[in-house]
Amino acid sequence: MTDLRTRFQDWLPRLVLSPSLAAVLVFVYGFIAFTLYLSFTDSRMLPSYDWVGLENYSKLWGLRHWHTAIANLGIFALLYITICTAIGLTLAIFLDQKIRGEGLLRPIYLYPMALSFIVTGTAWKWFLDPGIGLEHTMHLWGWESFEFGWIKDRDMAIYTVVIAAVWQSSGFVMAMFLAGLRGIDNEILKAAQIDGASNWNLYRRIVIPLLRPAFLSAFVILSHLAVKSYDLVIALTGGGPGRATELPATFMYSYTFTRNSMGIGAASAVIMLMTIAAIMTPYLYAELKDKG
Amino acid sequence: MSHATQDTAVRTGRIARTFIYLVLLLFALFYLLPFFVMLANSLKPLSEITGGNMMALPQDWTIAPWLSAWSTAQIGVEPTGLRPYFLNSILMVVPAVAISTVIGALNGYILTKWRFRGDTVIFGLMLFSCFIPFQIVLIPMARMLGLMGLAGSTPGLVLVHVVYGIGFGTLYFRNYYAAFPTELVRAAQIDGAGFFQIFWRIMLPVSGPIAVVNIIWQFTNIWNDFLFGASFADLDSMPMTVALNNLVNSSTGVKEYNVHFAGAILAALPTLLVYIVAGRYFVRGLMAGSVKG
Amino acid sequence: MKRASKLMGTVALGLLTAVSAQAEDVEVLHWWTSGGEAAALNVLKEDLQGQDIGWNDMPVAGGGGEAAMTTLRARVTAGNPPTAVQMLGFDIQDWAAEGALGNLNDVAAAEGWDAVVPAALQAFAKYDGNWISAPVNVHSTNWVWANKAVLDELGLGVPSTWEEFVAAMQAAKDAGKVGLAHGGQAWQEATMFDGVVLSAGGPDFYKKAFIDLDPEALGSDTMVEAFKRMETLRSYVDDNFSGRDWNLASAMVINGEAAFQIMGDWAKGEFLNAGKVPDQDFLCFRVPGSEGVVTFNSDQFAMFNVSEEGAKAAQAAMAASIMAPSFQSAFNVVKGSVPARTDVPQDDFDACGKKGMDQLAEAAANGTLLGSMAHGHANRAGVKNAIYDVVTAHFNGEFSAEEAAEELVNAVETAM
Amino acid sequence: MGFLDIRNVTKSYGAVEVLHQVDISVQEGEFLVLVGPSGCGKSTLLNMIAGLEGITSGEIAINGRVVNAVHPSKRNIAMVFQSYALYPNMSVAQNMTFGLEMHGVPKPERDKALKDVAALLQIEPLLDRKPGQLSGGQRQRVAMGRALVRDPDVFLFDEPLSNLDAKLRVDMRTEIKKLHEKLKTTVVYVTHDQIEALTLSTRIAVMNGGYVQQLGTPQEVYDDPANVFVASFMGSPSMNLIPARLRLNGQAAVEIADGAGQPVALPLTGTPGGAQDGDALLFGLRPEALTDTEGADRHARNIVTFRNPVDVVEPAGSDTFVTTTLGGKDAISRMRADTRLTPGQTCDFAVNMDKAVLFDPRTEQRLRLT
Repeated sequence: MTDLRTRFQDWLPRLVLSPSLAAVLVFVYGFIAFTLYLSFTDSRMLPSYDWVGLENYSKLWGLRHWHTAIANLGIFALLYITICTAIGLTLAIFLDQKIRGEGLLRPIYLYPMALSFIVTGTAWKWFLDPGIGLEHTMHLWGWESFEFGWIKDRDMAIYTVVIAAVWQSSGFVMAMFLAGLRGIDNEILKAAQIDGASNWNLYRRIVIPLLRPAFLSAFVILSHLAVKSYDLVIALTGGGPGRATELPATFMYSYTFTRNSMGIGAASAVIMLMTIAAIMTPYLYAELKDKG
Repeated sequence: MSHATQDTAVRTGRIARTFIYLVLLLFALFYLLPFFVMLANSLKPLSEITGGNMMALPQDWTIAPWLSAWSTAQIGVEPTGLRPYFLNSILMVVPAVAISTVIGALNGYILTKWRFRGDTVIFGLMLFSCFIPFQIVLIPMARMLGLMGLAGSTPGLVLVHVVYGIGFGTLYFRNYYAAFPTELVRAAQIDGAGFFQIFWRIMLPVSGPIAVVNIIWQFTNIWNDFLFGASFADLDSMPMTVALNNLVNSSTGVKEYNVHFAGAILAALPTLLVYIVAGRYFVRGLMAGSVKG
Repeated sequence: MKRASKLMGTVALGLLTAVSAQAEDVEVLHWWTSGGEAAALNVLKEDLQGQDIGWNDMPVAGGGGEAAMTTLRARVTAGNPPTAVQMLGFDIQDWAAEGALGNLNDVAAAEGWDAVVPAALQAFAKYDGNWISAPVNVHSTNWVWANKAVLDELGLGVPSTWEEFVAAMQAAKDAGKVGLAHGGQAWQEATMFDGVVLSAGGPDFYKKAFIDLDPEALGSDTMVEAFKRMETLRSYVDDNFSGRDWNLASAMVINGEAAFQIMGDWAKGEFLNAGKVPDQDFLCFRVPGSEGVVTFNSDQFAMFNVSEEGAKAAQAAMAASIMAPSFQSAFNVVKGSVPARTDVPQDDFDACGKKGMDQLAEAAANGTLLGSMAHGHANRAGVKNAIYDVVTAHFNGEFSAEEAAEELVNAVETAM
Repeated sequence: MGFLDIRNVTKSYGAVEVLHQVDISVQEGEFLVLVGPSGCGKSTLLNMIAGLEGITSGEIAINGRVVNAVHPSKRNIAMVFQSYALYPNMSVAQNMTFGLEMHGVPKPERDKALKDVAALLQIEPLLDRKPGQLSGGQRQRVAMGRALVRDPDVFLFDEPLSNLDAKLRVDMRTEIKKLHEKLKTTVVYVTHDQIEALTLSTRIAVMNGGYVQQLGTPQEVYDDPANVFVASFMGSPSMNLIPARLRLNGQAAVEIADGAGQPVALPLTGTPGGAQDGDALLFGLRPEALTDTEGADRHARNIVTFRNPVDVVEPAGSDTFVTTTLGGKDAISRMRADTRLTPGQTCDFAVNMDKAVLFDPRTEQRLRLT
C-alpha cells in the first residue's frame, strides 16, 4: 500500500538523527561507562582490568586534596554563578537604557570569552601579584597602604580564581540577559509604567521574572563552565598556594595523568558526573516536560 | 518571531544616567585591563619586563616580540614561530564548525518538526553530554581514533570536536526552531518538499541568527582547545594552542614574556575577529533562540 | 672527535641495517621548546639528517613534561607511539614495564655505553638488564646560585656550612635585599627540599627516606630538622613568592635584588642569557651541607617499539647520535646540564659546567649520585606528588615541622 | 461514492480516541465546512485529509483513490493555514510557485500559473515583496494564491480568516465565496465561527467531542438541529431553550411558565412519539420565532400569542433584541428595529410554532413530532 517514498520520508528523520545519537552514545555514555569500570580497577599509568572493588573510592575520600577540591568547587561555583549572573544582569539592564556607544561597549564586555586562559592566565597572574601588579602600581601612584595580596594567601586565593573566571564569562551572561530584555514585549513595560511602577519595581516585579528562561540558560552554561574549569586554575595559581585552589577538574587530571593513579582519577570523575547529574536532571526534566 | 524594538520604554533621570555610564565605563575598564597588560608588555623589550613595572607603558617601544612570535620563535626544534600552526588550526576549526553547525541544525530540526516517540529522551541525552569532563574521554578516545585510523590527523581532530559539539549545537537550534511555526513545515510538505528540501529551502535560510550563536560558541571552544589538540594531533596537524603552549610553557628554558604575550594575542586574533564581526548578530541570535527557555 | 663519533655511529648503523638500507624518519615527542633547548636539540636533528634520517618534531610543553606524558598515553593507546620520547626517571621504567619500549642493546654494546654511563643513570636507562633509552644529560638540583656583586658588597664569601648560609641570607636581609629568591610552586619547593634534606641528613638518610621510602626515616627527627630548615629558608623569602615562575626568581638574583636562589642547573641559562659570566658575575655552589653529593635528574630518550627494520635502524642511529660525545658536549653546553657520559671533554664548558662535570664523576665514583626526589628520579610519580603535597603545604604554613614529618609518612603510605 | 470520501475514520493518540467513526462523503464542487468549538477534532480531521496526520482506522479517498498512505504532496490538495504559513525568506512569487517547483513544473508554466492567479486575486503589485512587508489581508490573499496556483482537486482551509479584523473578515468571506462559485473546486473549510459556516458552505458538519453531531445543508442545520448542541452552537443569538412540560390531554401542547410563573400552553403541530403527558422537555425557539405580533412570519401557519413583561431592550441596528423570562430563564426575542418597548413594560409575544423544536432534556436529542 504505502509507497516507498512516503515510507522512506517517515524514517528519514530518525535515520538522519541516528549518527548523532550513536556518536553521543559511544563517545559520551560509552566512555562514561568505561570510566565507571576503570574506577573499580587498579589502573595506574594505563587502563588495567584488575578489579579492586571500592578501594579507589575509599582512597579518594581519604585524600585531603579531594576534600579541598570539593569544598573549592562549592565556593567557586556558588560565587562564580551568582556574581556572573549579578554583573551580567546589571550590565544588560544598564546597557538597555539607550546607551550611547553600546556598539563599542558590547564587544569589550564580550571579548574575554573569546580568549583561552592559556593566553590570559599570565596577564591575570601578574595583575593580581602584589609585587608587580595592582598593589605595586597603587604604591607607585602614592597609595602606600593599599593591599591586595589574595593570590598569595591560602585562604583567599580561590577568590582570585573567581575574579578571573567572572571576568571571562560575565560578558557572555550579559549578552544572554540583553537578548532576554530585548525580547520582552514593550507593551508590558508601558502597562506597568501606567500602573505607576517605579523603575526599580518595574525591573524587580516585571522584567526579572520575565527573564526566567535567560536565567535558566545562563545557569546551565555557567555551571557547565564551573565544573569544567581547568585552564583557569592551572594558568592562574597552578592549584596553589600549596594546593589551596585545587578543583575537581585539576584533581582528576593530576591523578589520572601526572600521578599515574588512573583508578582514583576515574573515581573522582564518576563522583563529579554523579553530582552534575543530580543538579542537572531536575532542570532538564522540568525543561523537557514543559515542551514535551 | 516578532522583532522586538530597541527601546525599553524605561525613562531614567540625569543623575541615574550619569551613574549608569560610570558603572558601564568602570566595567569596560575591568574587562580591558588584562588585555592592556598583555598588549603593553608585548611591546617592551624583555629587560624592561623582568626589571620593571609590568603595568607601565613601554619606554622603548618595539615590535620585535611580535615578529618573533609570528615567524622566528622556537616552537619545536625549528624556529618557525606560530605561523605554520595557524593554518593547521584553520584547517581544523573551519570544517569542525561547519559540520557541527549543520549537525546541530539538522538535529534541532528533527527534534522540533519531526517529533517521534522518545525524542525528548534523546535530546536529554545529548544535552547532558555537554557536561562530560574532557579529561576522562582522552584515553578511550585515543583508542577509538586509533581503531578508525584517524589518530594524529586533522580529520581525527575534526571528528572529536564535532562529536563534543553535538550537545550545545542541538540545544541552540532546537530552542530556536521550537519557536518556528510548524505550519510552515506542513505547508511545504503539501507543496511537495521532502525532508531535506524543507531543511535547505525553508529552515536554513531563516537560521542565520542562531547559526551565528552556534558558530561563535563552537569556534571559540574549538580554537581554544588544548587538551585534544595536544593529544590527538601530530606535527602536521598540531593546532595553534599547542604551539602557543610550547612557546609559553617551556619548563626549564628562558621565558621571553614579551614574545609570549605577542603570541597570545596573535593566537587570539581569529576568535576576536569572529566576536567583533559576528558580535552584532550575537545578541540577536541569542534573543531568537537560546534564551527562550 | 666529531668525525670519530660519526664513524662509530655509521659502523653501528651498518651493523643494524644489513637487511634494509632504507633509512626512515624518527618521530620525537619532547618538551624542549624554549629557545636554547630547542636550538640544542636542533643539533641532534641536523646530525640525523646528515645520515638521511628525517626528524618529525612533536613538541608538547607544559608542567615539566606532564603534558607530553599525557600526549604520550593518548598516542600509545591509539596504537601510534612516537619513535622516541623525552622522558624522566621512573616514567621510563613504567613504560618498560608495560612492554612498550624497544631494545638498544646492540647499539649500547657497539658504543660501549656500559662503561661510560654512571650506574645511577643506568638504573633508569636499563630495564631487566636491557638498554631501553639513551640519556641525554644530567641535571643536578642541589645548586645554589648567588649574585657575586651582592656577596662582595656584603663582604661574604661562599658559605660552606648551613649556618654560614643562614648567616649570609640574614646579612643580605639586613642590607635590605631578599635573602633567598624563590618561586612558590610545588616543584620549586621540592627542588629546595632535595638539597635541604641532604644538608640535614646526608646521603644515607636521603637514600633511606626518598629512595627506600623507609617510614622511620620519613618520620624521623632528621626529617623534622629538614622541615625546620625549610622554615628558615621561608623566613628569607619575600612575601610575593607564591606562584612566581622560577626564572623570575632567577631574575631577582641577576638584578641584585636577591642574594641567592636554590635551583637546578638549568637556571644557569637565565644568567648567561642576561650576559652574566660564571665566577665573575654570579657564583654556583652546592647547597651548603650537601657537598660531595649530587642529586640528579636525567633527560633521556626512551625508544618505543617499532616493527619495521628501517625504523629500527633509524632509532638505533638516533640513540647512537644522542650518545656521541660531540652531541653530548654541544647539547649540554647550551642546556646548562652536564653530559650523561663521563668521558666527554670539558673544553667547551664554562666554570659552572666544569664544576658540575667533576662533581658528577666524583659522586658517581663514590656512590653519592642520587636520584632527585623533586624530579621523579627517587620514586614514582604518585609518591613524588604525595611528597610535593606535604612539602608545599608545610612551606605555605599549613603544618608545623613535626606535623609535616608525620603527614609525610601517611602521604607516602597512601600513595604507594 | 463522492469525490472526497471519509469512511469510518477514527484517530487515537495512544489510548485516547479523539475522533470517532467519522463518515462524510463530499461531492465534487461542494463546499464543506467543519464547524465546532476548539478541541472538537475538526482540525485533526482536516490534517488527516491533508495527510499531515496519520489515520488510526478507516479510510480517506480523494477522487476515487484511497490516500491513507499517500504523501501529502501527492494527494493533489492545497491548504491555506490559519497563520498563512508563508515562507519568510521567499518573495510572494517564490512562495506561490514553490509547490509547482517541487513538483517539477517547468518555469514557463509556473510563471503563467502565477500570473493568472495573481490577476485573479489582484496581487500583482505584491509579487516581489517578502511576507514580512505585507499586511494581514495581503498575506491572506497570498496564502490563497499559493493554494490556487496548484490547481488542486481539493482545497483545504484551516480557519483562514481568524487572524483578520472583523471588517476584513467579512470582505474576505465574500471573496472566498465568489472564488468558489467561479472555480467550483471542492473545498473543505474548518472554522469555529458558525456565521462563516452558514454563509460559505453548501454543507456543514457540526462537530463536538470528536463526533459529527450533524451533517447537512446550512438550512437543515439551522432549522432542524439534531440535538441541543447543534441548536445552541449554530445561530446568533443562539436558540432559546426553555424548560417545559408536555401536555397530552386535549390537543398536544407544551406548557411553559411565563414571567409571573403562570403556566402558558402552546399547542403543538404534532405529538412527539413515545412521550407521555407531564414529561419534561426542552422547548427550542429561535429568537426570530419569538417576536412581536406585527413582526411575525406572514407565512407561518401556527402563531400563538401571549403577554409577558420585557426585561431588557437591546437595539442592534437592523433588529432589536428583547429579553424576557420564560420557564424561569432569559429568552431572547428578535423584534423590528422600530420597536418602542422599554424595560418593565408588558407586551404581546408571538410564537411561531412551525419553527419550534423539542428536545429530550436527558439525552439532549431531538424529539420529532409525528
